[in-house]
Amino acid sequence: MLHLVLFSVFGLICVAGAVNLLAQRHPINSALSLVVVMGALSAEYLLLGAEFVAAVQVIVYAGAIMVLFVFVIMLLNAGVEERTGGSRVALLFGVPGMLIGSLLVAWVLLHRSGTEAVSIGALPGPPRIIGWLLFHDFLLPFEVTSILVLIAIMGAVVLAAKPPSAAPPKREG
Amino acid sequence: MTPNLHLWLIPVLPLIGAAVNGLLGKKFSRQTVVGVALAFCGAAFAMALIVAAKFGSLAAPHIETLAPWIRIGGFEADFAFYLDQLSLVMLLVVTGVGFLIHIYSVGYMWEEGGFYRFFSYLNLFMFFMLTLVLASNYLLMFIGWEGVGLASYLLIGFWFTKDSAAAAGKKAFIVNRIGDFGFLIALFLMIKHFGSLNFAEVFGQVANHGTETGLFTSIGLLLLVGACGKSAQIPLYVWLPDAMEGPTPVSALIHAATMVTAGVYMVARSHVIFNRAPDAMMAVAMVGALTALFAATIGICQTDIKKVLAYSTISQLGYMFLGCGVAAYSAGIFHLMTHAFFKGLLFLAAGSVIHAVGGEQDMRKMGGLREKIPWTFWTMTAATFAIAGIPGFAGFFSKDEILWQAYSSPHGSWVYWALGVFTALLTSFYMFRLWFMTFFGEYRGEAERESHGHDHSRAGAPAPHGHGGIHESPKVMLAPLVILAVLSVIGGWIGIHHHFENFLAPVFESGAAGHAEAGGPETLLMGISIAAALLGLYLAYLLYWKRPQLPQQIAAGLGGFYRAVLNKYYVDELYATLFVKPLIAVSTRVFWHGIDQNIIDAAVDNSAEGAREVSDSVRRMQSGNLRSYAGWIAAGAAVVIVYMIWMGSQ
Amino acid sequence: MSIGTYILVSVIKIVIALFVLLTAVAYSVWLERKVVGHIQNRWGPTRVGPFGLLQPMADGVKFLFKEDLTPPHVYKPLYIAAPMIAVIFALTSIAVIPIGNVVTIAGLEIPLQITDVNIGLLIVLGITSLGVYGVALAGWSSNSKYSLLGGLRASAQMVSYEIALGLSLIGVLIMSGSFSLRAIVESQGGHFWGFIPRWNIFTGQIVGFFIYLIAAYAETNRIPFDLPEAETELVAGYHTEYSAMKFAMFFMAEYANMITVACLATLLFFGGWHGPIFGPAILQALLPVFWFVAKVFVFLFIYIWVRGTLPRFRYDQLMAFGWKFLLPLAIANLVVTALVVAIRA
Amino acid sequence: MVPLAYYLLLGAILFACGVTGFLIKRNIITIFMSIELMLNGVNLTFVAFAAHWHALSGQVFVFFVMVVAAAEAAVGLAIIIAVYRTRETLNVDQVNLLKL
Repeated sequence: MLHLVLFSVFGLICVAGAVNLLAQRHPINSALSLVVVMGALSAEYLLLGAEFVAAVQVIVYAGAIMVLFVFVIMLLNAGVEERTGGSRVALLFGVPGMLIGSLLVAWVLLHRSGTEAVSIGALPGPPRIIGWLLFHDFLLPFEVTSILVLIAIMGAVVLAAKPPSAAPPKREG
Repeated sequence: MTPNLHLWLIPVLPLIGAAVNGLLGKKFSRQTVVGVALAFCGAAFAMALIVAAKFGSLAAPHIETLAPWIRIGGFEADFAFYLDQLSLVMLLVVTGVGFLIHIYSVGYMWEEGGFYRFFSYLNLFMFFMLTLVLASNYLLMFIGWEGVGLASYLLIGFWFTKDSAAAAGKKAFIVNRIGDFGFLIALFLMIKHFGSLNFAEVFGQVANHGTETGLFTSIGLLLLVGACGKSAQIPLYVWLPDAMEGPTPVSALIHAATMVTAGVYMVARSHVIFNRAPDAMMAVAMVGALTALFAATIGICQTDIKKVLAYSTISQLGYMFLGCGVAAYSAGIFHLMTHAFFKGLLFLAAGSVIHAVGGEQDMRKMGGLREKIPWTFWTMTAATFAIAGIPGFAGFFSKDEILWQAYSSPHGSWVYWALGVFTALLTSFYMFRLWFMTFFGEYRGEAERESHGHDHSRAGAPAPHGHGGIHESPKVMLAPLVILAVLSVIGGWIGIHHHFENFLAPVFESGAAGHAEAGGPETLLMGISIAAALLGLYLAYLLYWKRPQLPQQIAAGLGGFYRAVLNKYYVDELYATLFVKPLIAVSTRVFWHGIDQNIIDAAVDNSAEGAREVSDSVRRMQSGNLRSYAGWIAAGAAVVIVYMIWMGSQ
Repeated sequence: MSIGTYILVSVIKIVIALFVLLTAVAYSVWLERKVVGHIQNRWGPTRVGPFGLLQPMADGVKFLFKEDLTPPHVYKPLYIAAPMIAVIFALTSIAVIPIGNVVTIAGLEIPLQITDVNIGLLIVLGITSLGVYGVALAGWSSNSKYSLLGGLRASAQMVSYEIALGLSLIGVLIMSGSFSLRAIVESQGGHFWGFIPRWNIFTGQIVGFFIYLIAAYAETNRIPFDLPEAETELVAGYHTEYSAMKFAMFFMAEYANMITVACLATLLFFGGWHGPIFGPAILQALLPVFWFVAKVFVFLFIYIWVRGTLPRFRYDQLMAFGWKFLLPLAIANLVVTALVVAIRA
Repeated sequence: MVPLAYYLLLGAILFACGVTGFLIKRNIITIFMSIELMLNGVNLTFVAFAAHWHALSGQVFVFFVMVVAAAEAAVGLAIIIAVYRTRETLNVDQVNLLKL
């Protein structure tokens, strides 16, 4: 019972945050909503027993990635979203498609999947075992991912660095 | 356990030389280019000598497999090399003569542009020729076969800025392709019926087959077509005279001594098949005999020194085919070897003459060179005597052997013999004609040119020397001449008492002993052929030394026939009318305008047009708006989800 | 322990911890002013109470009663929320920090810690990494160029140094094999040869310790890394536009963070509450707490000492130092530690 | 006791919100955040399935997703900065040169 209550509370926070992300017109509000979603998700992970994942979720997602977003929003001084004429395709095909897809998935999840319940703290994920998995069963993906990160870092540096010729940015029509 | 001789090194060494010179030669000095080319070619020759020295202790045939090449199902073709008495002889001839001609080329080509290119091609030719000779299956042989064609094409067109050279190169290549077509079909037949192209397996199966004339005759005839192309036999000989556009050492090496004999080698190699296909064999003999005669008659009237030698080559190749055609393979190969010596020498000496008179090739403008270029004269004399069949010289032994076999062999007949002897008379005549016109009498060229180039200088690529006048060639050119002259004299002596034939006997599974005691008729026939040779000498002496005005009178008397011979019987024109023009017409109308433009191009154009039209309507999807793209993705994902759920509910 | 008792004990612990922490914050401000005063050859606060000991009270009262200015053109919701975020995250991290052994009071075994979770260290790291939002949002929502620059600097600096900080801690984690702060402290019990304590700093983590200390100074925006508030350049950086209680919150957050950092340094590198234990039972119960507090005090003193001594870095120097020196050094330390542990195992 | 389906449903809702955000938001940074939202939804299903099947690999996958998300954020934000430098806008409707 307690489990269900906690799940519902944090789940509602999640959904509220997600909806708020959509509703807000200023990107910084959206970013903070997303931080809230991530915090609540971290709590959901704790409920599932994945304490290490929960901690890393907070540290990496909320504490680093989202800080980066906020940083960029501040750097570019992003303002309130403009109301420009959107894409008809997105509204005519995308949104209905998304709705159909999610409704179908929801229907399937509620009717087709079994009713097995997950108990609180169902699968503790101690860091020691996760580390063991990472460095044994998933060694190759791990190394590949590390190379990916290295490339991403270099790419980000190259992309964001000002071009050496200090030519003024071109204004295109 | 047979010793590993590393046979693969023999072809690969020149290949390395070709690669080094071809890729880096542009930066090298001439000395370096020469060093590289001679080193690798000489190394191949040395290897060949080592192999020859060890040959006695080998169990022939000796097969070495370097690496697997094609292995599909039961069919196998490997990079494997096959060494027996036949390929050993070819190996020595190719590397030996090739090496000498390399040395000669150093002097001959020294002033030319594209020096490195020339030696790279020459080494490349050596690689392919050695591959051809050493191959242990028809497929590898075919690679070499095609490769020498390529090298020949490149070298004929060496002065590619000259139209006639480029055209001659193309002609050689295309005519050769016709022959290769026959060769290829023969290979397909072999694969179909024997499931293999390895000499050992094919011949083993053929030997077990007994006489099944249809199949063997077709394979034999098709192989003959291939051989005709490569060895310039009727009807595919037309490319060889034109091939004289190439530099003279090339003519000597490729178009006299080695490549053109590949056909003979191939026929001899396939003797197992021919032995069981008498009809094909008869075709070989007839082609050979007719070509010999036909080319000899043309040779009589030619005035270009190299053209004379070219027709002489065709004629001599005819002899070799005649030899093979009467199952006297060892005689054919014997003539192949001596021919390599004296014809190589003739070309080299002719090159030396051309060099001396400053690029002139017309014999009517030579004369009296005997005193001025004595070394060239004496070596040329040895070669002329050899080819004319004067007793004691190399050509005599081999030609006589062929003539005797043509008469006495079970496959032979007196007709072949008669044609052969008449051809011998003609050969002797036109060779001595060349000899007299070039070296005797008065010098008929323009007096003391200030500068001269080589045989291509007429085409406007002059290579002026600092020294004028008629002069002897440098030592680097004379040394090969002398060596080959010695070989032209003594090269035939190994044929005495059938030594050579006995050496090759294990290959051709023929008893050589049968001929040994047939003394009476052989001596008689020998006498007749000697007489023919001497008669030719006398006639040439009469016409071109004693009474030089006589040839014009005879020519005038013969009228139309003379003109026909002078114009090579209008064969080129005939081919142009019969094949080339219709082919061009058909290609233009049907293949170009019809198929290519209306079907292939139209298909491409229309599909492009169609794609463009479809794109015109679809490209609105690509609005450049990120959210539109996202919309499409979402819609697509929805479709996938619907499909998956629908499939899952089935 | 019944659920009721559990909640009761927890509430009591929370109240005590908060009270102690806030007092400590207040008096570390006093300490700072006093020490820096002496370093600069001044007296520091002297008027309010003996040695100015009542100065924090006076400050608090002043903050409470000053007018709370809200400049125009600020983005109000975040302007108000930012100091709260800062102070909340600063105070929360104390929850998992143990200050002593398990003691038995009235038959109940009570750990001197609000809660012991087995990923305690990660929680501290997570909470401190969230603390940057307070600074960044304050800078942005003030709608002032100084504040914005301060906020930008703070977020970039904290994200950068967090990496070095985390990596320096992993060495300790490898040595102790646990994320639980209590377990980490317990793994440092005992002595070498009877007198050198088995603290992590003496077992090879001295490099890690200094990396941690430097990175932590940057994380708490203290001199020599106080670029976000560099008063000579940015007036007061991210809290330029704040006044009264909101400003006080930032102040509290900064000092609370300092205390957290000092606690962590003590726990991870200096053996936590380990120290000579002697005397009667009551003393034996209290001595560990004393040792802990003493060590934390030393670290706070060093903080202040550094502030009074070192000049401020330039911003590019700060970044270059963090990425090009500290980070590689931290990685090297990690690799060496891992190798040593692996070889010993 | 919470049925597994609830967790999955929560993940699906988050994912759907992300998709919707991608479709309706105009600010490129917000769109980027929508992507992060989708990734988070997926992560939740990973952890839920890990608990359901008692396989820790599910949790390991979450780490990979996080690392990829971090890399993506670094590169993506750098691209956004570069785009902003040349186009001086963050509105995706106005960044539409790549067409036709």
